[in-house]
Amino acid sequence: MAAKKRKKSAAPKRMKVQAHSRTTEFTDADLKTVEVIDKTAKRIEKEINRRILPELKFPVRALSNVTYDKKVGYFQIGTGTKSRHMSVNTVKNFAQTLRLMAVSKEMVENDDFATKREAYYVSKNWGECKFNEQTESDSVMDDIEALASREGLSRESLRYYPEEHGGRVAGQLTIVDRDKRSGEALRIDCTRMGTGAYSVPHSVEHLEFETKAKFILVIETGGMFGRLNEHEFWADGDCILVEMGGVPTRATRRFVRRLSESRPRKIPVYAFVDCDPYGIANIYRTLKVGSGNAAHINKFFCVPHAEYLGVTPQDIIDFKLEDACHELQKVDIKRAKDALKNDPFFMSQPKWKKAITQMLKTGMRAEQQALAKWGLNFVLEEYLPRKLADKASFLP
Amino acid sequence: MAAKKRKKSAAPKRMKVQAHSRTTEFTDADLKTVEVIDKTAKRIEKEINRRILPELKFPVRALSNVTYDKKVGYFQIGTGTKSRHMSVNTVKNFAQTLRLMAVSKEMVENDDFATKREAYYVSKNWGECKFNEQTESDSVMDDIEALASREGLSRESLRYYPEEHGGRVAGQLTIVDRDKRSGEALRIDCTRMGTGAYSVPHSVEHLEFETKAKFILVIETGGMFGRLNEHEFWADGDCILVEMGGVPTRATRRFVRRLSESRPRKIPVYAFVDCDPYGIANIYRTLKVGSGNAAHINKFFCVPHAEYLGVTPQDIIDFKLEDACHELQKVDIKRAKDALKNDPFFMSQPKWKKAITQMLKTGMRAEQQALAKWGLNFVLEEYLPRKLADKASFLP
Amino acid sequence: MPAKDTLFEEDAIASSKKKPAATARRKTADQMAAKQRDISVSEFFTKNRHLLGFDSPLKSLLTAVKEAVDNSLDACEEAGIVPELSVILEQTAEKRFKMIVEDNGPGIPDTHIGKIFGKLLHGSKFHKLSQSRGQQGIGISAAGMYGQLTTGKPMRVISKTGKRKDAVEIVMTIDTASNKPEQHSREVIEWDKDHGTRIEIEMEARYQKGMRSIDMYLKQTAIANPHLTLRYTAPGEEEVVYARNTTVLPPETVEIKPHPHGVELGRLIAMLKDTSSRSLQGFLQEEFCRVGPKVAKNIIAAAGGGLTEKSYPTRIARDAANKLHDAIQEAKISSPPTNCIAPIGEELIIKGLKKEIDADVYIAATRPASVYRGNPFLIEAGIAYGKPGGVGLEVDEESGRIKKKAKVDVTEDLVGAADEPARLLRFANRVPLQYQQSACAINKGIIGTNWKSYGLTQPRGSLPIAPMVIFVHIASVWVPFTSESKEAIASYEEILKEIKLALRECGRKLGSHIRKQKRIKREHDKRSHIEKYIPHIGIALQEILGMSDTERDFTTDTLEDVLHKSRKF
Amino acid sequence: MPAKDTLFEEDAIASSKKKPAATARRKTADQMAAKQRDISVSEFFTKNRHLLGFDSPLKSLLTAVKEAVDNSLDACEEAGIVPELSVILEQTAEKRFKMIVEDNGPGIPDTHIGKIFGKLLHGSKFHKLSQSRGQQGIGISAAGMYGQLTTGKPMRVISKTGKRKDAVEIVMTIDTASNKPEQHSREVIEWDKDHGTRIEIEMEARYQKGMRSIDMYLKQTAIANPHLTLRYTAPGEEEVVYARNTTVLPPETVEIKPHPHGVELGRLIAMLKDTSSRSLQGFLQEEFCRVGPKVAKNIIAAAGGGLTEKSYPTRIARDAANKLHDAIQEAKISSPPTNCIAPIGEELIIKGLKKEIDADVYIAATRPASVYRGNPFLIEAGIAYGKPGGVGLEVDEESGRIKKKAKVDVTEDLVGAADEPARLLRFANRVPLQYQQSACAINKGIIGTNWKSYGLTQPRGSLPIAPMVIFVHIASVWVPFTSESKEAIASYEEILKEIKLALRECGRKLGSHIRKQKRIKREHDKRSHIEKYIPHIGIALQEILGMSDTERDFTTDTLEDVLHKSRKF
Repeated sequence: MAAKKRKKSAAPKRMKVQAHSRTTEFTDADLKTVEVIDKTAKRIEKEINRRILPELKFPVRALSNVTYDKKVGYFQIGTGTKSRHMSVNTVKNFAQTLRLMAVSKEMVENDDFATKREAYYVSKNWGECKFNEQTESDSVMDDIEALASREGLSRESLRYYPEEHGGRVAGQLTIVDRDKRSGEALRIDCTRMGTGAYSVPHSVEHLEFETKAKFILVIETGGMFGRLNEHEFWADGDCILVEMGGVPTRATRRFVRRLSESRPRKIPVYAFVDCDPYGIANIYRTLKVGSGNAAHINKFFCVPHAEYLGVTPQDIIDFKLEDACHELQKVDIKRAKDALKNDPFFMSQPKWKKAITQMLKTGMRAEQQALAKWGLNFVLEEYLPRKLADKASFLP
Repeated sequence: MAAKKRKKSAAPKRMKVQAHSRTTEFTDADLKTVEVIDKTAKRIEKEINRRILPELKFPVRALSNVTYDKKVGYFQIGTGTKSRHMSVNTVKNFAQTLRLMAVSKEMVENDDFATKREAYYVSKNWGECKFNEQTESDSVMDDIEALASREGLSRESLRYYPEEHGGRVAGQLTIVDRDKRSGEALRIDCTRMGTGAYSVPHSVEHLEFETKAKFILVIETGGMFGRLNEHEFWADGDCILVEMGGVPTRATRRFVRRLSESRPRKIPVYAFVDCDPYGIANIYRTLKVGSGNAAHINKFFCVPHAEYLGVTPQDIIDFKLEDACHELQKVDIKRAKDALKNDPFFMSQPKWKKAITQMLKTGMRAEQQALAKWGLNFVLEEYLPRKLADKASFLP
Repeated sequence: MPAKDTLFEEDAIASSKKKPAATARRKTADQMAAKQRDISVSEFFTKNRHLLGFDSPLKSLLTAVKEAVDNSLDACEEAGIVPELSVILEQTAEKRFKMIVEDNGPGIPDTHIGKIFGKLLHGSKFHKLSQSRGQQGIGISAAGMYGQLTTGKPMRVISKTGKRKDAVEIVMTIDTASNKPEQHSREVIEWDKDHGTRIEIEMEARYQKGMRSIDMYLKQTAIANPHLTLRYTAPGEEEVVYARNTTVLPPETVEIKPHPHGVELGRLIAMLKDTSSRSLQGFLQEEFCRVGPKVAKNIIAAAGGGLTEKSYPTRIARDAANKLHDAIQEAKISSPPTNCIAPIGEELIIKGLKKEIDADVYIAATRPASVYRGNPFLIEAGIAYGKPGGVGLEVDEESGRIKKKAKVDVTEDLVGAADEPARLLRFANRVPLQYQQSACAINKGIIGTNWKSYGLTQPRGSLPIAPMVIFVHIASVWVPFTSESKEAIASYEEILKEIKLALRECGRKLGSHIRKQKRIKREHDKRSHIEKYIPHIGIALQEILGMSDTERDFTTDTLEDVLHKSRKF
Repeated sequence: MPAKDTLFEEDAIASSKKKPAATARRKTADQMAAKQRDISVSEFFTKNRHLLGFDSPLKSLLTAVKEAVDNSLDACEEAGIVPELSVILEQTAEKRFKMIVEDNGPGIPDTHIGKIFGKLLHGSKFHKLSQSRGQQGIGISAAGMYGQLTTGKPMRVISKTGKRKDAVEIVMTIDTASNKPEQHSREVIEWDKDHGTRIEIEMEARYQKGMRSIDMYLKQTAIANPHLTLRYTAPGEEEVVYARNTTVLPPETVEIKPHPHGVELGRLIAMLKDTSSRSLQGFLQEEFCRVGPKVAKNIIAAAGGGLTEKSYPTRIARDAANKLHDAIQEAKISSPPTNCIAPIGEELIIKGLKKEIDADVYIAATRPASVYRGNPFLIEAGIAYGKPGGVGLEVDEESGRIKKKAKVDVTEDLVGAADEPARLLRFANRVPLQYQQSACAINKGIIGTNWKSYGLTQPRGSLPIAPMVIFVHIASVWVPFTSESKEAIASYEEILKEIKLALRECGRKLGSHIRKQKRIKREHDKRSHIEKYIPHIGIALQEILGMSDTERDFTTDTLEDVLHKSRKF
């Protein structure tokens, strides 16, 4: 019997995305994606048949092609474009780019998706054209993403999702999703998750939101999220809690962005992270203005109206946390100095310059949990109410 | 105004757990916890007043005091006990142990909890008795946990929760939680989470379950969980999906354990992980039999009736995944050999011995995602149905 | 006895009652002076034999073979004979070997045999400024002395100076106390050679293969001396023959006078005092090389201090000599003549390398002569690059893993693997250097050369990583070794510079070879690239645009054609 | 001319038409032999002066000072005079220094001055088997030769052998061609000393401070010779005085005969031939140390081969000598007498260390004598541990960070910081060794010692990390240096073993000191421990059990009492 099985498994020869056939309607993004892919392929075919060596144009993804405009509020990719001409050296890259685009089109048509890792494995059926390392397929995907971003499409529109899923959500929010098979609306009430929480999916483009919350509190650590959720801080504060778990994933950032813009007037977003250069210059900065080396996607993912609630360097003094602090490490100091000297976002914000300078001077960093020094629930009974009552103490 | 603020913050002097006063009833575990702490403190006080140097007794947490009994199905802590007598060298440790126990009692009384990190910060208000590093407080906590485990109490009963939260859940399951303030029952239907999912909280002791699922599929990677969830595999398979995200956290393991035992007849648990020594000897082994160096908690956390669905070394051949495999690295080979030579669980299972030997012989490992070589949805259309139809191909 | 000292002695007694002996031993200056004695050079080196390379049984055997072979080669070349040598090693006891070296050289008149083999610091080459292998007149006598010291056995020398002359066998030892030979027997014997010398020494020794073995030494000697035929019998093995592939002897070198640059002040003063010249001008022209009337006049004018062309050399005061010395250092003087140095030459280096090393490409460069401390010297370098049989890595067919080839004897296969450091062959006056590589100027010169610019890998401060043998030869009338055991070249700035220049010349040629190889490989890769990937562009376009197979094939054919054509420009 | 060679020569012409000169140069054996000449030792070492430590201007000055100071100390001690030396360095030109060394030694009769300072390989110490600083009779003459070579200036020697004798000043150079002194002038002068010698040499040189400086050399000399008073004037600086803190001279050493173990076969045969003993038994007893009638008889019996006690030494054949040699090696013979070696002694090592190094604890160990290659030697070691002023690390008050103290001159503050490797002071016969530390047996012995077991940190294959100075002295009748420049001790197994044993003795004492320190610290920690933590036990019990403050205080007081009492047992 085992022998019989083995025979059966010999069947598949060529990769074919065999998803459930699509039941849902094509979204605008879907139509746009198919259009962009078709347009690109068509142009290439035409050029070849006119005996012209085809080319692909990508935005330059270097820091030199990144701008920060205080008014826009996030790192933007510039107009710099690089052309990749078909040549002996680029033919492999061309083939892989086009094949990944073909897979993308097929996934849209089947309403399917692939993680970056899966896309890498899909190529294993391409013979000589396959990727040898996931870094190779990631890099080609970054190119396609950059190309599509020019047309207002994100990688998620292309149906390539990152491996990492999003953070957790609880509070004054109902999320409206749709059952993939029946098309029925699914309403998820985030006040009714108990001690658990709603976990953000890979892609959030299709979600709709119903909320009257006053603000969204994005929280660095799972531990702090757990405390605020179990004590139903969202009820007292009339807010939505989102856990980032370190530097927020694309899905979490996009979720916060879409959620905060789901009402005519944007919902305020307050970040509550550790008072250290990593919390400030990596976690908060990424949430708010995105990152310089992925500038082509920031327009989808960053939350330019986010504000920094705390912990601020001044909080350490105001809440007497000095003896629950740790010394800044070399890497911290380097990161802080780098922010002051090279980061256009911090450089454009005098308040941040002052705060970071203050941190460097005292040489101290404090975690969110340091507030537990004054009692486990000091954070929700004292700290957050006092901070929320004085928004002037926030940093931009 | 800022000056005024600072004055206000100078108030708290002695740590006090100032939680919302308890609204819920004391559970049996809560009563037992208070009893154990009181009993211990009482005994110590008595001994001191009789001018006897008090002692604390802990189960020995060394591998030498761990047994594996195939019938029990998990690593158990033995009867080895170490006494810690009060002496000049141990006085600090005694003080810290007792203070952490006092905090524990206070948290039970207030229905509160602390992460390990928070507990570390709470100590910052203990003056000279404070912990200097979290490793110190973790180690004292491990001692208390071991002591309490003798009485059938887990660390969660003591109200110390790990930082890491649990994995995600979707499928044929309704979770019943309770609103902390109103005591109202909250019913969370995991078939109605859309592309999102239910996220397991730090502590799951209070959860109840309603389910008719045929089995629980625990999945190694978030990417695979996302695929099976979005395609509603739980509907076709009539099952519950649980994401582990690598080695499962305590909360996830406890969740699966409690869920699988929530019906009179245990719900089968099938593990779907990468076919590599890490997936087998770390992820699956931890899920099923626990770990040797935390044997005192295994009785709460492991899932002894779990089975290994795949990917098995034989699957690589049966499903022709050879060219989507990677070579075993040195560390893989070491880990596999170690399992064969030193791990009482694998050593007691001839099928596992054969499978691991096979893997070592071919020198190949395969990820779950490698199945994408045959198409993105091959895993749910071909692989899982065929495997589920032939449970003899599972490994114990 | 001065009062002060007595006082000290009393103190001494007071403070160390346990050592009363301290007072009883005073010696006077006369007593002490009377004990001063001369020390014989042989005694000195017997006690300090490690200075001469006889520190261990393993190294001693190599040193002895080297000294004998070097002497034979020098003698043959000086006599204009194309050398034919035989080296035989025989094990005579557990820790004893007998070394027999025989040549077809001019032979040694039997009256001289004793001094040549039985007296340290006796030789023909020390006082000449000309290139030869041996230099100090110590080597072979020291080997005999070591043999005698460790086995008690005398050495045996046979020599014959011509067809009609007698072959004489002499058995002798060295009297170390007087540094004089002691002849045990002298016999006329039958010898089937027209002329030549044979030396036999038995000694405590150990024999081993490897990079520092006698085998390696002889192989390297064969490389640096392509005119030499050498028969070698290792202990318990068959004879192997390194056959010559040229009969051209190295050009004869002539003696030269010292070059003015680098003559120290003290030496200059001594020369002024000893000269037979009667004018300063004459002195400069006659006692130095490269000094003509014009240069001499310039020097004297620059010196000033009352010196004129006619100053009488022996009457020049020290201050004036000092000024003269300064002026000499400043003066522009051409490099010393090169006819005192015999380079191997680029052609013969390549012949030598080809003869003994299998490689893909051979390169050589000979630099013009230069000078350090008044001694002319010359650097030449050679490279054997690439491994015709592959670079020592092969792929295991079953596992697909790269595995190293089994190691072969380094003497058999000198070119290392692609991931190993280049191997060095160091030579001083055609003599291989095998020890103390890291202390040697040649090693430093190679490390100090930027091999990356020639397309090789080179970790910081290390030898380049490549399947490559680097040959460097320093030829000089006086090779500056770091120690008397002649193992490493001292790092004089001028020498280091020349080594680097020679390597740079080789490196440039190597670089263009490597670039060419890479170009060929790239060209091949590109062709197969096109054939591999264009079909996939077809598949992708077909999938996206829903083309028919015919449309697809037309497009791919067109693309292939256009792409191939584009490469012509 | 033999036919065969002619053939070769024709080949040679045929194959290298460009080099017709190749045929014109043939020399005969007689012509070649006629050119053999003796080489003077001075000539040899002039060309190879790097072998003697004169490789650079920096090192040459140090070497010259060393040679002069060593000779002075040897002379004083041999004459039983507590030494008082003065060393003066004067800069005379940009690259020139004059060295002046003066002692209160016995002086040198003026007829001997020439040979002692103007002839290499002339000395009183070479033929003796006894301990002294100088050994080879090369050093000071080489310094003079170097001065003469680089500046052209002669050396100046003043000597006076007693109160009533004349002080004589001699100006002289060395004739290198003949290795003979050349006296320029001799004058009787006034000198305000009862006896002593003064030497002045001017040379090309450079002066620098640091671990390898002359300053460091003199400081170390003061440590190893606590009976020496030394006045030192560095170039352009004030005089500093290293004052003696003992007047005990090192015990006088006696000459010894060779020890039988380690006498090589060849040497044995030579001794058998040269002896005046008329029986083998007599020979063994008279020519060697530690051989009495019983040992001699045992050796002869073990040798066999027809040898008897009465065998006539000069008639013993080589085979029999061979057996005799084997038997000697096997025989059990006591270690050589130690009176040929003068250890500094544990007491004086500690005095010396205390005098010049500030530390917390001083330890010393002197081993019994041992033997390598027939030469007795003895190892002693010392340790200065700890830094009274702190370990070189201090805490910045503002930032709370640890920062290193500003570096001070190593000569001022020898003990390093707590995170630096221990510093080594190496001595051979009381002479400091400053170069080639890594090649030295002392370094290897320290690395090979397990310092971890004495409570120190020690990275694998490295020196221990500690605020510590390690002193190691080898005293021997013949110190085996790795080169003639006397910079590193050769790693004979026996020597390494003794070094390790001496270090182990010191290490054990150091270990118990460190343990004691730790114990004191622990004791203090424990007391404060109890006071710190017991109140917290009270707080916890009160919180859990809801005790009153009185109950709580009663419990904590009881606990504190019980706990303090428990510590008595």
